Amino acid sequence: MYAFLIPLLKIVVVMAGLFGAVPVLVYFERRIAAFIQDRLGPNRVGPMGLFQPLADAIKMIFKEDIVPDHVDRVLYVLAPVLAFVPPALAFAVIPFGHPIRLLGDRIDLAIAPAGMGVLFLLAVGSTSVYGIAFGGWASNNKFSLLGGLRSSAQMISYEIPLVLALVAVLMTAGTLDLGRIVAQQAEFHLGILPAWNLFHQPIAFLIFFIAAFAETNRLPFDLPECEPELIGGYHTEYSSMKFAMFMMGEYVAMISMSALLVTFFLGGWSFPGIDPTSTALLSGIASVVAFAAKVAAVLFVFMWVRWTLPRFRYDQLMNLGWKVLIPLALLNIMATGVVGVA
Amino acid sequence: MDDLIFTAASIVCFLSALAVVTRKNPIYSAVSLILFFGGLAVIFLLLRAPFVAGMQLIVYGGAILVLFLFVIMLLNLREEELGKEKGGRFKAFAAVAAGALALLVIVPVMAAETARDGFGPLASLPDGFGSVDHLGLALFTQFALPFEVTSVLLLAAIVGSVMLSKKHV
Amino acid sequence: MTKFKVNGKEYDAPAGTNLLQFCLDHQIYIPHNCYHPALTVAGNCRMCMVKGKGLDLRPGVMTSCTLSVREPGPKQEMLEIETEAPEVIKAREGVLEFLLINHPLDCPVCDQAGECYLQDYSFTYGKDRSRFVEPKNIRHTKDVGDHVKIWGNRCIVCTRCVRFCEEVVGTGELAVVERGDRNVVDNFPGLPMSNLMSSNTVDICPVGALLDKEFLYQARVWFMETAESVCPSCSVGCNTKVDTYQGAVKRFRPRENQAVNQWWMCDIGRYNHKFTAAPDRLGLPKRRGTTAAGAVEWTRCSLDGALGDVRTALDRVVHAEGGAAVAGLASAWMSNEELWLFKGLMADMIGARDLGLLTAPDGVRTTFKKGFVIESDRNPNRRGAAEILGRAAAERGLATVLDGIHAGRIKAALVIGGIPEWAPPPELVAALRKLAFLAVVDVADSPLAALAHLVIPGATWVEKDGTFTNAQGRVQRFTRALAPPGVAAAETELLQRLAAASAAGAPDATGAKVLSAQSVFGDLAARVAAFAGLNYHDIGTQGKLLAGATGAAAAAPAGAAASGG
Amino acid sequence: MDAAAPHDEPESPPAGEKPSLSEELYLPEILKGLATTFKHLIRPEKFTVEYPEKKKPIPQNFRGEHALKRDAQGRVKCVACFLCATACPSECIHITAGPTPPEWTDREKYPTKFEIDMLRCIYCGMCEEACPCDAIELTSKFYQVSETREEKYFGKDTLLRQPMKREYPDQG
Repeated sequence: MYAFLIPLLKIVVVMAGLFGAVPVLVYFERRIAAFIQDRLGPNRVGPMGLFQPLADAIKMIFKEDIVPDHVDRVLYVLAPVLAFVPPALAFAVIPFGHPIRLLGDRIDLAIAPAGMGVLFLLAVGSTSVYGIAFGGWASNNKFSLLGGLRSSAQMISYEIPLVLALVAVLMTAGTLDLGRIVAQQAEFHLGILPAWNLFHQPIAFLIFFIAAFAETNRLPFDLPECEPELIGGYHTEYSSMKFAMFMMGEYVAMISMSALLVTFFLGGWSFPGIDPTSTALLSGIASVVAFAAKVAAVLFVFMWVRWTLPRFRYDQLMNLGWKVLIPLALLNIMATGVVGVA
Repeated sequence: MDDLIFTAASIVCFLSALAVVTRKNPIYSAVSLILFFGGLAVIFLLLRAPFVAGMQLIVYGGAILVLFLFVIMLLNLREEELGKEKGGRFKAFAAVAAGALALLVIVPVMAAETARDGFGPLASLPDGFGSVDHLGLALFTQFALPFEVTSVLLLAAIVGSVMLSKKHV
Repeated sequence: MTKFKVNGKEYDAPAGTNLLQFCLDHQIYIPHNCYHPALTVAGNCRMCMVKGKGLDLRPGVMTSCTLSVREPGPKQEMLEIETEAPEVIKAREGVLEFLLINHPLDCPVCDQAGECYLQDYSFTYGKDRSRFVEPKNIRHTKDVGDHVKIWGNRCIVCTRCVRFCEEVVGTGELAVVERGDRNVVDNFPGLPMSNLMSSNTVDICPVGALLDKEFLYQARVWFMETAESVCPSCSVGCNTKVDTYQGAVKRFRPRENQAVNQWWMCDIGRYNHKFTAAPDRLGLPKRRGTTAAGAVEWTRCSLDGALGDVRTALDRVVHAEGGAAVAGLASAWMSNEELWLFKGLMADMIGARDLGLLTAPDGVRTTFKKGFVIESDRNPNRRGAAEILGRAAAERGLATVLDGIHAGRIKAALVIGGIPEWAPPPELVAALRKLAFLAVVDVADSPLAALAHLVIPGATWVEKDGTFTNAQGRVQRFTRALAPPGVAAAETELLQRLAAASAAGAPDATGAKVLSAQSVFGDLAARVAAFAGLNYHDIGTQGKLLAGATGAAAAAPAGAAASGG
Repeated sequence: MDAAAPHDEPESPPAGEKPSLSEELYLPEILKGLATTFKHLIRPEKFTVEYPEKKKPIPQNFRGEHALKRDAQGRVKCVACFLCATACPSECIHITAGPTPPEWTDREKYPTKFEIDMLRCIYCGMCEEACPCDAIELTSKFYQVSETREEKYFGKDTLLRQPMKREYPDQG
């Protein structure tokens, strides 16, 4: 009974944190966008507009849920779910704190600490394209279809450099266990410099970072839904909560990607001052806070970049992916191998 | 627990595989195929082969089927373009052919398995079976030649398709 | 023929031809106010200045309306004029400046704006400001007749109206009173301009001095749409223009046709349009029923349903009791095409034996000094009805039908072609009341419609295309200026859909292909001897005479007016 | 430039300056851009005018809702000449003219009805230009809210009630 309760509790806490973060992110996205453009942004609902996401959510819930006549109903309804579930699933294996000992039991601060965690991430990540592709096709609308197809092509293309970048990291780490990857990064070089993979694998970090933007369809790679060309892209025909689920899927994907980036390159939950070998509750909480803070910082960069860079053209996007990132990632793997052998 | 999961995964696999060949709309066939690969990945996991399971999803579920869908969606066949159902004779022939193919798989498996002590538990596996290290070692030592030959074959296929699709070289 | 030159180009014309009229007829425009081809030349507006030489003319500019073509004497040069020479332009500018001295600058509120000679000339020859600083003369604004009001300030004393009343009407109510710069048109004391042609003075007034009291402030002329039509108010068939604005008839104007109405139309016809926008116009078919209490109750129904029911009812009576039990009454207000379709439907398809013609009662025949006539026959197409339905049916058909009803022989009837604002004779009402089935196609809720079991809305002549045959035997076209109200349709369409409604009674008449008036007229011309050789297109704007018609029965032909043009 | 390029790359840079190495690498330039946007992010002054509380001054020649002007005696100035309706490109002015009451000695024609379909109006101001009596004017009123379409069909009363340009409180 007790053994069953702990994972359940972890699931509830993590998912609640995840979904709770989405409206906060929406709020910050709007405020940051406004500030960067010398505007004020939402500041009417509640103090400093803090209840704006609540108003948005209520609006979304009460909007009429339209299913157009000409759509393929099964896939049309399935698509928002598929867009939303895979990014959320990724959190199943991400360690968000070091293990703690509670009531005499050792508890890993990850929902399912699996030895093959990276494989699981990649498998789940590879299915995230379907939500958008189905949404685009099922809408039975040429703009949606084009958006969906662009998105699938973009995601497959950028998945390759993403995985190749990770391969280099895995080569240095020598394991597929995310917990161990993080634990390795908790050490220090020369006593001060944290042993983050960012410093071991700067090129892999850069490739992963760029590919992460493309994988989450964020600007400057938001071609599947670029308004001047495709109206709304794959979610043109969606309304109400179905539309909201696409939006939430996008933000959850952003959080997952940031979490992965933090886990693989920025030392995960580790932070100078936190003893990785400790199993104390307080230290555990500190590690969770460190993890969240890092993720938040990466999320800020996501937004910051969005309001700085213009959108790529589709051929430029493909050129960057296939002609620059993939060869670069392959070279990186080779270099890593050579250094590792030497 | 394993039996329960295996039963569920097999049912999913069976039904989705059936749907792949019975759906008229190719999109639904492809969707069913994705579902089938999902079930297959679960069965691989049960067989203590997580790497193969992962690859199953990443390569087949995530990449190849997306390309399938790409083509189907771009063609975007409408009801009338799909044409009429083929006649009963064609279907009967297809069923017979499929049955024969199934026998080709089932008979050797049954023969091989019953030659040993039936469907026993997978307890007797060596430690680390199916892990990346294990697989990597096997591929790059014992099976290095077949592995490299296969990669050359794939390379030839890639070069060939590029040749075919380019109008003038 | 005499040779002369205009702007260096040589022309030929009979001696005595008015030079201004000749230039106007040959696309050489010379501005003019007081000249009108129907009236004697007054030469008082001084706008039609040209530079002339030759003959015994003194050098300089002179009015072209007073010049006529003459053979030069033995020592004289050929007559030669220039219409756009610099001194001519200067003279016109000067004249215009004088005309505008006392003319108010009230174009925005003047109803003539848009069709005002003075406005046009000011645009071409006027200065943008007046050099005249003294206060303008104020003259009277008053009613001068039943339909006409004068704004003395705007009058340029061209005397067109005075000459019109004198020469064309022969009553001479108007005169120029006062002297010098206080000159203005007025009627003789105690003699209001109440002749039946008085409203024509509004048309010929070149400025906004004489205006129509009924059209006053109704619409700006540039907003109106114009259709060429024919007046139905008497059998002369004056050619008219129908001006409409925002889907309503605003005014009628005469259209020149020397063989019929010269330039004019009478006040009776001109003001006979109010029924087109009357509140009792029918827009939807209606069916008579009875309430539980026994009172009459009308229910609206669809046009298809009503037409199908009419056809079914008539066919049923013919089937049960033979063609003698069904009668059809058309009116002399229907076009030739409608009468032809009516005859085809009732006599040939349904098999009715008796057809009759309804006519508006006769009025008084009036002849004016210069030959313009108002006929006593107040129907536009009695001649056409006689040719198409046959003389017997047109003259005695109605009596036969009434007798048949009273004798109990006729059980059902179709009455079509409502005469607007017409009081049907009591004996007709009494007879129709006896019928087992009566269908009425009318434009308004008339006494006849009140008797009907089914009422179908028709169109007035401004709402459809067609031809009338006037008393001379001249076939003249009128064109659609407006859409009929509601689902009402031209009788040509209603009759064709009645014909298409199946005899079995299925109320489906929607799919029927409806021929245009032009096509129906083609059929008519091919099948009725009197119309042989006529063609809808060739009728044109001036009409064509029936085969064998002399054209003598109406207005005196243009002979009397020929001196003008 | 090689005129006979076998295929033209869409992203080929325009003839002229060759991009420098840092521009070709993108990354330094992107970082520069990020620095710029960050400066704006932390910049305190913003351009937003918080509308209902603060209002921007409306320029003198702003074209808002129409007003019909009154003369010294408070009567409508319009003489129903239809020139505004004639000039109107969207045909949204509907006037019905009529003779003035007998006590109006200065003119004989005035609008018995004067309606503007504000939903059709494009606020071009041609009516104002065309008016010979300066009777119609486009005011500075721009907050045009109504709950029904009928309310946007302004009649003579509504138009006569509109504030005049110079009386408008927001006028600087």
